Amino acid sequence: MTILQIAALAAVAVGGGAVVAARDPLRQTLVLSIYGMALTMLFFVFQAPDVALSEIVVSTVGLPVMILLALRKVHQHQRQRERDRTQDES
Amino acid sequence: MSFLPFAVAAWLFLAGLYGIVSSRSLIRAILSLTVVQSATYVVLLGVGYSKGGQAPIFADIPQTSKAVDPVVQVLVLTDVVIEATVTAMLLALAVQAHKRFGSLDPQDLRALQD
Amino acid sequence: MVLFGVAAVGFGVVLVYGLSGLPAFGHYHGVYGKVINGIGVTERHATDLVTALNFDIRGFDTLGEEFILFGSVLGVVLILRQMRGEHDRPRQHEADEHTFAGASEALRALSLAVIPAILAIGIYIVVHGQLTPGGGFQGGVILAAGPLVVFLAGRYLRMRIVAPHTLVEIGEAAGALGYALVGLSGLVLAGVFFKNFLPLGIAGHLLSGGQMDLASAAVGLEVSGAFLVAFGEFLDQAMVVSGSPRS
Amino acid sequence: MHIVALAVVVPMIGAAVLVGIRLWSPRLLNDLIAGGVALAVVTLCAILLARSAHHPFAYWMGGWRPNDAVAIGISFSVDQLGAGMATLAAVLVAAALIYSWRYFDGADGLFHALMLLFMAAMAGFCLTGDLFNMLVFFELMGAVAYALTAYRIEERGPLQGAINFAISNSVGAYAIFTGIALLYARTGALNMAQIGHALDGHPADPLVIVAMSLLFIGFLTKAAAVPVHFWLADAHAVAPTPVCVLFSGVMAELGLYAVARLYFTIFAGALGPHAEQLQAILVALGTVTAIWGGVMCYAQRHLKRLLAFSTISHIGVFLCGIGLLSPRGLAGVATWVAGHGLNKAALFMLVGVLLHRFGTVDEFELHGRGREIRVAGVLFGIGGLLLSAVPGVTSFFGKSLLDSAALEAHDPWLPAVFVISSILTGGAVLRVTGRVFMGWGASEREEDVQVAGAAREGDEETTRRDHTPPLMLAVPAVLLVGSIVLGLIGGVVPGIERAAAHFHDHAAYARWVLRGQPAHFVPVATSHVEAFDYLYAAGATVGALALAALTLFGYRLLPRTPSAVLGPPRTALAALRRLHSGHIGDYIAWWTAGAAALGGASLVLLR
Repeated sequence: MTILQIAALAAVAVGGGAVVAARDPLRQTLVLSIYGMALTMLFFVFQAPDVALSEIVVSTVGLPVMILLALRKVHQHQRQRERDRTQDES
Repeated sequence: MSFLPFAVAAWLFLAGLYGIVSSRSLIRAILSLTVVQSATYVVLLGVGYSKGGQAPIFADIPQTSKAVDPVVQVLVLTDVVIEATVTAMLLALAVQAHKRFGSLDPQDLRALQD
Repeated sequence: MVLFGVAAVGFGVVLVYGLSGLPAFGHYHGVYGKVINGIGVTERHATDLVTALNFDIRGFDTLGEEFILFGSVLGVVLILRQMRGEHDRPRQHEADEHTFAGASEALRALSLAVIPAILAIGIYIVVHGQLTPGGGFQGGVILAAGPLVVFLAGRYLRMRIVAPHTLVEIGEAAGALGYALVGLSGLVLAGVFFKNFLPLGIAGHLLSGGQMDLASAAVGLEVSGAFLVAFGEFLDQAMVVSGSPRS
Repeated sequence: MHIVALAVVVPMIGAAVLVGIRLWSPRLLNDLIAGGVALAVVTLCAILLARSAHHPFAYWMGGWRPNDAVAIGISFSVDQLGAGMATLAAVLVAAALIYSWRYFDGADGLFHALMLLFMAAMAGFCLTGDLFNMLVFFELMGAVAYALTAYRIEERGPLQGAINFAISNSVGAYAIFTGIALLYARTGALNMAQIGHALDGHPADPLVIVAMSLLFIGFLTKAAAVPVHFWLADAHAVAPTPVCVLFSGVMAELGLYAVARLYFTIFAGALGPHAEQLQAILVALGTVTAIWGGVMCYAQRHLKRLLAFSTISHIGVFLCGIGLLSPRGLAGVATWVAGHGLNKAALFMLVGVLLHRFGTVDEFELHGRGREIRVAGVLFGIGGLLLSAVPGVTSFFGKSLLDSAALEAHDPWLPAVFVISSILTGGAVLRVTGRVFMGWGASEREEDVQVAGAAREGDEETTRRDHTPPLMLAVPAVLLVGSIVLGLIGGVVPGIERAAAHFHDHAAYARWVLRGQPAHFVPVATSHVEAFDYLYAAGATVGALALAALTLFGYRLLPRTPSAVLGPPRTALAALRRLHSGHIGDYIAWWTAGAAALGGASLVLLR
């Protein structure tokens, strides 16, 4: 096992833990992208360039866009509810 | 040392499960699910790797050179696609659930109870 | 939580116990991979064996995979469809004026200039699947990123013009259908489902590997369509102001 | 036998076409395309069923035949039980599509396309001979099923049900993935026959045992065995009725089919010496599931949830039958699954009729209102009797086979478990028949505190109608007739016994798949139903009737019963209900516990 492989494995182990540990969804999305990068590196050093290419397009283009849009929708919705509530009170 | 990839995989599987169990937000549960899934990538690619092997692409290397197992890579490719699709669908469900329940906390997402 | 703690320890022990039976890392010599590495180039004239497996030898798995993507995107469309009480379309001014904070004119121009490059890379990756890493899936996602950049440049409605719902959805369906038809052509023209029915060409050339190019193109169409449909649905959600009863 | 690929690809093409034209095509065209494709697939599966009767065969995709018994491509390995399951699935999809003709509005092609994909996934899952390909179809089935569960996005129940379903099943799928990786590392193969062949003759070590546990727990998640069953009641109770028909009628059973298929093709050789211990584990799991599901079924007032728990109870019974690991047990399960699938589908359709008419599925709110639709009442009562395996019907023959298989395996108490399950589930449905369609019993649960939350929430229709389309009654009627007579047709039950014996033959499977040798099976002695079986089964039906009657008419006695008698069971039931919390975190904690228990028990007992 080469140093590169060990380093990539360590990065993946830490990254996976960080995704689970992050509490704030926005920060978690960011951590997930970084985790995707770590996985991509791991796939490269495991001699799997096809998989690495897939992982990088999914973890940089595919998922974050959808997660961020979903979060935006949720926040927007939350703000609206709060607005409604303050209107009720006034 | 040669057990390291598989130890990492077991760790990812359990960490992801912990993330789902302890999650107070659906989004966090969904992202933790992708961590569980990434455990399967690590196991599969770890299994197929052979020492000193090249990527199974014979464009620039002679056909007789030693290469890693291509089959597991195809399995992982399928796995990555599944990850993207299942996550997309779960996110859509989460958006819709937030509309109906006004919350993403699994504590509050209970319509049917016994 | 206590239950999970105990269970996780147990499950962890089981997992590690099982995984410890694996051959040591780097010492794997499976017969299947060997056989494939042996026949891929000689019998399929493809230099990227992962693609050869993906679109020919185990092309049937990819059929299932494409339809997982297709079915999930249908699911996203179904789940995010507009219900009564929600506005149909974003209000024109709100949506078109949407910009990411600080998206200056220069940034917009730059983003738009990037698009041709993205599309070129996407197509390159799709058609070189059998030669070098990449193929329909990877290229397809990159292709889907093109119209997305239009949105990042702050033009939501413009993106809708570049990639309208209907067209994208039909493209996706056509891609999925196309991949199924590649398999069916094998049955009709070569006598077995998914059997190669095109000349294999010379290994290393662009049009080598027989049906792989066709399959890869169909997958590229399907994947870029699928991701665009999903992006579009999420975008619509994020842009539409949900109508509460009072507004 | 090229049609074997068509059974999967035709519905896929149909779905793609439906989506491509969905913005223009009228409802009628969608119905015609979907119905036509469904009937075509039924025909294809029936042909496969007939063709594989004596000669199971393998079809290699892309013409990649095995090279010296090393599989290169993906095979569809078609034998009669697999083709039979595919046929059952196709019949139920066709029935559900016909039923939904007059049931839903505004489904604009998406619903039809998803149903066709569901059909393709189930057919592929039953026919494939490749382990990874099986997982691909498992995921396809899952993806489509999550979307269909959430069909009514304006309600809360479907969203919650779909989320719990998707997360639980995805975790199960990742366990399967890991199991496949372990087996691939050991054998270098993905074809089930080849994996099994490679494992033969070696004693099972921890890797093989853990791989088996991971694969089984993954597929049991789909089948909903305790304690990985929690998602099922949430999802099956809220999906649109035509979808419930498929979920309970065949999808859950497919999880068990996979367990049986994997055991007999892959593990039977390696674990053969430990079959008795594995038998104990599976039978224990099945017994707990059968009783748990039965009790929860009886305790429901939300009719769809009641039927969902009855499915869990039956899954438990079937798991016991498979766990006996004998051809006769397998034959009993296969027979019963056929009868149960048609019957459960019909029952869900009848609940759909109530929902369509009255806008609720709450047993007490519907008290006596079902008198308006007598036909439905009669059918529902028949369904309840069939659920208790009344003598002479298909499920009865399955049950008799299971009883004799249990006695052969020296588990004399197992038939009692089957009877308890029959009494509880049959009794619950008969109770509903009495209360809803006859107006018997209490109109509001007087004896009990309000437990069940508003059962109206999560329903798909809330408007009242005064007319029920005859088609909605005709389809369940046909299915019920099928469920009654299937076992009576000459040669069907002996045929299933023969098919089960072939399915059971580990060595022959490897030969006909990998070497293409025609299979030569030893003739099977088929069993006979004795008079005693009739008496015994009649007892179960009488028990179910008595239980229903006791609940309907005996509730007035309750206040006079000393609380010491009622207290403990009530507390236990309340605790059981609390476990079904609807919280996905709890479910995953239970999943982990289930995986740890199955894996741990296997590691300890199978060494």
